[in-house]
Amino acid sequence: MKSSRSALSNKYFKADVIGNISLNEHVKLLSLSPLSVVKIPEPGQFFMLQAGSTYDPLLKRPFSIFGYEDNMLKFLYRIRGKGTQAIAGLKNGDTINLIGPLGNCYPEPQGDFIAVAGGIGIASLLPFLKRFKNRAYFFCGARNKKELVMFNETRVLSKEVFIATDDGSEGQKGFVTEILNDSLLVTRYSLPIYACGPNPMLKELAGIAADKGIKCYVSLEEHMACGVGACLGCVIKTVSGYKRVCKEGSVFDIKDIIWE
Amino acid sequence: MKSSRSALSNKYFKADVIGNISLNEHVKLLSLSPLSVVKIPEPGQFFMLQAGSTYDPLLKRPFSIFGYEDNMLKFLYRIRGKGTQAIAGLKNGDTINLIGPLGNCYPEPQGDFIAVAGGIGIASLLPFLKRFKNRAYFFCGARNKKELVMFNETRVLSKEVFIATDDGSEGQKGFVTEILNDSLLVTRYSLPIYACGPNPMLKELAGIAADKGIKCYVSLEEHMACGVGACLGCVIKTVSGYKRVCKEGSVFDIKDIIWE
Amino acid sequence: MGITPNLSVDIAGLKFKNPVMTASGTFGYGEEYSEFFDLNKLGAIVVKGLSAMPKQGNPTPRVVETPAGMLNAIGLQNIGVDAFIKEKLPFLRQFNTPVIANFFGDSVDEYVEAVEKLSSADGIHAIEMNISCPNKQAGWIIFGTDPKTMEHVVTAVRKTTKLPLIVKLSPNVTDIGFMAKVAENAGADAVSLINTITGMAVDIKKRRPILANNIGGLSGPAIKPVAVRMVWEVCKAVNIPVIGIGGIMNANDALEFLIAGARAVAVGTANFINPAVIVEIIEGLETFLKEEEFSDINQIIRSLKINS
Amino acid sequence: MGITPNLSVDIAGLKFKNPVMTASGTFGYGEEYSEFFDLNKLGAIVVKGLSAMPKQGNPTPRVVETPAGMLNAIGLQNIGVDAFIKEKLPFLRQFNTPVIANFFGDSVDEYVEAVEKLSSADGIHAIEMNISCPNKQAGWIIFGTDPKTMEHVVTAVRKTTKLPLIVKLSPNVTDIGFMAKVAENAGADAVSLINTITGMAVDIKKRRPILANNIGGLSGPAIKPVAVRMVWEVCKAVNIPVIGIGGIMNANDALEFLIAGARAVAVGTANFINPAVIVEIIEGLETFLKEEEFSDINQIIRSLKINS
Ligand SMILES: Cc1cc2nc3c(=O)[nH]c(=O)nc-3n(C[C@H](O)[C@H](O)[C@H](O)COP(=O)(O)OP(=O)(O)OC[C@H]3O[C@@H](n4cnc5c(N)ncnc54)[C@H](O)[C@@H]3O)c2cc1C
Ligand SMILES: Cc1cc2nc3c(=O)[nH]c(=O)nc-3n(C[C@H](O)[C@H](O)[C@H](O)COP(=O)(O)OP(=O)(O)OC[C@H]3O[C@@H](n4cnc5c(N)ncnc54)[C@H](O)[C@@H]3O)c2cc1C
Ligand SMILES: Cc1cc2nc3c(=O)[nH]c(=O)nc-3n(C[C@H](O)[C@H](O)[C@H](O)COP(=O)(O)O)c2cc1C
Ligand SMILES: Cc1cc2nc3c(=O)[nH]c(=O)nc-3n(C[C@H](O)[C@H](O)[C@H](O)COP(=O)(O)O)c2cc1C
Ligand code: FES
Ligand code: FES
Repeated sequence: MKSSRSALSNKYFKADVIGNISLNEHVKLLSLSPLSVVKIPEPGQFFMLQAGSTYDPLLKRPFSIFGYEDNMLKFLYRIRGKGTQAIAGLKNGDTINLIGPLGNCYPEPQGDFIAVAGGIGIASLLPFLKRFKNRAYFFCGARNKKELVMFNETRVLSKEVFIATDDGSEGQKGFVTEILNDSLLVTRYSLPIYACGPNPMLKELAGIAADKGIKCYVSLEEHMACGVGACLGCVIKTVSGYKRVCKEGSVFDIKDIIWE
Repeated sequence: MKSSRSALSNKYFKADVIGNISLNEHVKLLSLSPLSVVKIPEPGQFFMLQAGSTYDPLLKRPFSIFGYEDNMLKFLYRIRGKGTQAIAGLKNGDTINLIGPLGNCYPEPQGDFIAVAGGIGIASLLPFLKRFKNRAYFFCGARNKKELVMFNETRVLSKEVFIATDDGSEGQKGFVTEILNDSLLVTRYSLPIYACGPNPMLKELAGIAADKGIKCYVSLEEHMACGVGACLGCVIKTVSGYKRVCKEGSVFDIKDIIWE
Repeated sequence: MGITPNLSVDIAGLKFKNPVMTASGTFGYGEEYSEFFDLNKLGAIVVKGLSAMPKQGNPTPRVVETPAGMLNAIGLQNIGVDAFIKEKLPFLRQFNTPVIANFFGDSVDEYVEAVEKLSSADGIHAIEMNISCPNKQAGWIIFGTDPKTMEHVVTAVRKTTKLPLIVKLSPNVTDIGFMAKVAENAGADAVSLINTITGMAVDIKKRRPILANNIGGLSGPAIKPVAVRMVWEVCKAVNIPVIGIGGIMNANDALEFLIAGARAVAVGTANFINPAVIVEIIEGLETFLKEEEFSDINQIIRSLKINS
Repeated sequence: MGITPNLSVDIAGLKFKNPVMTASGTFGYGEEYSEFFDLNKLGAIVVKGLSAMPKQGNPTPRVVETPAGMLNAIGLQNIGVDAFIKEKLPFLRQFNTPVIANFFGDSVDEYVEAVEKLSSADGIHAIEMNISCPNKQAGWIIFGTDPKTMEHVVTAVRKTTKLPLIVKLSPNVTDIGFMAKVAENAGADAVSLINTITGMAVDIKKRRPILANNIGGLSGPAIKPVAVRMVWEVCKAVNIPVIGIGGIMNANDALEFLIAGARAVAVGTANFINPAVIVEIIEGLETFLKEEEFSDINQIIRSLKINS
């Protein structure tokens, strides 16, 4: 699916692959150099990336903006199915097209805040930590030490970093929500929470936030077709009806979400 | 479509790409190193090559064996549609699977013979010239000089080489069948003809062979699905009914073919 | 070769500047894609399916990818005709592009109610009737798969409105040519096809259908050969114009439909992959006409020569 | 986890060592693929469709690739039942694998004639009736798309033979569950589905259908979601076993069908891409059962939990 020039815009554009390196067995970092002017993305926004160059896979795949400096876009991604496999196969000099930036962004924090990343959720939160340097208490959950990525970066950007791994190979053993739940930051200082990660983690957070009466913003994932709000494929249930994750989200106030 | 080991055999196997170089704008040479023992192909046989790694393109593509030395398989191919595009994108170290050798082969010539290649038809004939070194009068047709590939190789392997290009940029201007038709090799010596090329060329040859009463063997092309004789997709009309190009062919005695 | 070929076509008394429209449900109410290209370029905008009352739609997952296609079970979520007219239509009126309102109901009455509202609105040029939905008054049988039910609802809608009426056919039938004929006889000014083909995908670990709705509609390149065949059959069966839909990803795909007999085409799933694909398709049609030395798109419409 | 799970299933009184067969027309008469793997491994071999008399088939092109699929219009070329019995069946009898003879006719009489011949042959374990072909005695209507015509021909065949009778359903119908029911009532011991979906591809330069036959049958991964949905519908409609077919490329695809209710599956187009794919699928089923801790494939057949 090549695109003629007249179809391109500052939200649908081509970019050259200038890096696609493995950080561990499952996670890679893709660096793109857009061939035209791009709208500057905000932390929490995402792009739809072309996956492969045929009709299988067909749809673009959504990825949070991980870095956007010097007119270069970076995406941190985990290889899952055939779409991410196709993206993992990109080599320097290849060109893909992408749509974005899309969706809303994390609201600006007043003062210090808590950031919670589960697994690849770090991709969405790192640019937020960067924007608000040294104001985050960063809680990070991963399966094990090997799966922890961007360890040093987050340390430099945060006031403090708390780590939980399923097997205890780094930080505390257990879920990141467990260490968060006991933290004075929550119980005493009621700092607002910004989170991105798997749904079970976010559900836990919803409980904690409700319990402790603190603000919590989460970036959600849903299967997407268009990414721009047209297909109504990516909705989630909220107190005011179905909302599109790609348009009204992906960042939501956790108290509005109705979990299944 | 990865294949488990138990599914592999000496006719369905994997091979590593060890070269995929451009000879001109449209033609590339693919070199494969099979990961297991392969049946030795005869000149005129072909393989079905995996094109891409998803369901689009879906079917394997047929290519004549171009070279088979030192346990290395070579294919000379012209980039046409999405299948050959996918193959053109293969890089060293990639692995594909393939089926073959398939089909029959050129019958052994008695003494000297004429070989006629149109365009990429050279891919099928070159190993035949190699097998019967210095016995071929080689007639070669191409659109223009740039499209002529394997020029030096054929010169070394043949008794004599005759070239025709559509625009006269090399050899004689016109169709290869025109220079053949006037050649003493045909009119006086009635040497048998072995040919591979586009259908219009082969039809012309059919006329020449019938006219002059000389033997002529041609390798035909048809759209293929299975390549092994199972689907009946690739038939051509012969005096004894439909025959499968992939099984009874691809090499046929030209007098048996009924042209549409 | 220098002359710009004519791309405009006439359907049901309306003139379209080119034969490429959006397929309902894949282009929202137009706003989302106006960031990507000038909507004036479109042959027509067909909006997301509307019902008399707003509709919530299905739980998620609503979409799942399949080989060269996707299944969707949005459940016809929409803001309702009233909100559409009030909140969305003013935006669409800005453009010099006909607006086609796609609509549906789960009873004949609801169809009629929706059409009444649509007919009195300003800025709707035609209506497209989605009949691939179940009739709650008749055992939830799909309107578009039963000739009698379909005839009944199309007749009722026809009586209610003077707007050009396009009936959008379901492909989930034995004889789509016959269904098209029924629609024609019941007063349709044109038919469009195909809607999605019903499909299912199973999560083998959970041993559940992936879609919350269990089944969904298949769209995308996977269905193109079926769609082209059906368009061809319908063109042989009826005298009203046909709008071809199904898996159109580029100008060549659109040409298959036009050559097979479609007077226009609508592009659905492709918008998701390339938000400006319709602009490319329009350009591609023009290029094709120039290269093949036609001066008018109508010269190639229904120009298919059948192999004998 | 160490125990090898049971893969065998019973259909129409026959025991199959595993639920994976070849789909008719994609595996010739077995010979071609015997070079690639041991045919004893197969659940069953379903051979290319046979008719009472040999049939020449269509001119070429007979096949064309489409997105994630292919169209074929072979035209049912075959050597005829007599030659099959004489020349091909002896080869197949060597294997400890049931042989299922797929057959068709273009009139009721021809079906009956083919079945008579097949029934007296040694080494045919079941017959599969292809009804996706036109009835020359009834205006070339496709047998399998008209309930009455289908009932008539299935009844006639049923009367003629004691062999287990599988009726292979056409997907080109409005209500495949109903058609399956008709087949069941007419005496089918099992149904298999889907046959190919009718499609067309157009050469836009020549403005002709690419296939010499104009239309062809769509197969391959593109149709899988439609096939799974139809298998699910048929399983709800009938009490006889169902064989699932359509776009199965690997064990996971086969599992979708089995979970949706199929007692067995047949693999078609995938053979072309990987000549030993069936061996991989059988291995894959075994691996899945082990991983999910089932001891018997029958535990997962029809285990689909519907989302409510
Ligand atoms: C707003 C948003 C931002 C995201 N940011 C990132 C990121 O920065 N890094 C990262 O690794 N992943 C991110 N994801 C998840 C990522 O999109 C999926 O992992 C990816 O689409 C999987 O594609 P696949 O073909 O490899 O997997 P498959 O499972 O084969 O995909 C099949 C289909 O399901 C969809 N799908 C599967 N998993 C998800 C999922 N979790 N969310 C949405 N759709 C899914 C795919 O898009 C595809 O249509 C994000 C998702 C969303 C919605
Ligand atoms: C026995 C045999 C040997 C061949 N040897 C060579 C060779 O050595 N070098 C070479 O460059 N080409 C060879 N060809 C032709 C080659 O197979 C096609 O060019 C190739 O399949 C085109 O695939 P595509 O996807 O790029 O083109 P597309 O046109 O996109 O293909 C669409 C479909 O048509 C089929 N198709 C298209 N053209 C042909 C054709 N000419 N013959 C058969 N099927 C076709 C494809 O396989 C595919 O299924 C051979 C063909 C045959 C039958
Ligand atoms: C997400 C989605 C939503 C759709 N919603 C509607 C709808 O509301 N009304 C309708 O008539 N068709 C609807 N359709 C069907 C499309 O208009 C079109 O007929 C179908 O998708 C086939 O075309 P395509 O392959 O180009 O997508 C929808 C399709 C998709 C993919
Ligand atoms: C080349 C080809 C030939 C076929 N011939 C027959 C046939 O003779 N009889 C029959 O009942 N089905 C025939 N079929 C249909 C297949 O058996 C199967 O139902 C269909 O292809 C769907 O399965 P698949 O997607 O796995 O190929 C044929 C299919 C193909 C692709
Ligand atoms: S992905 Fe289409 S509306 Fe969100
Ligand atoms: S390609 Fe299948 S029989 Fe030749």
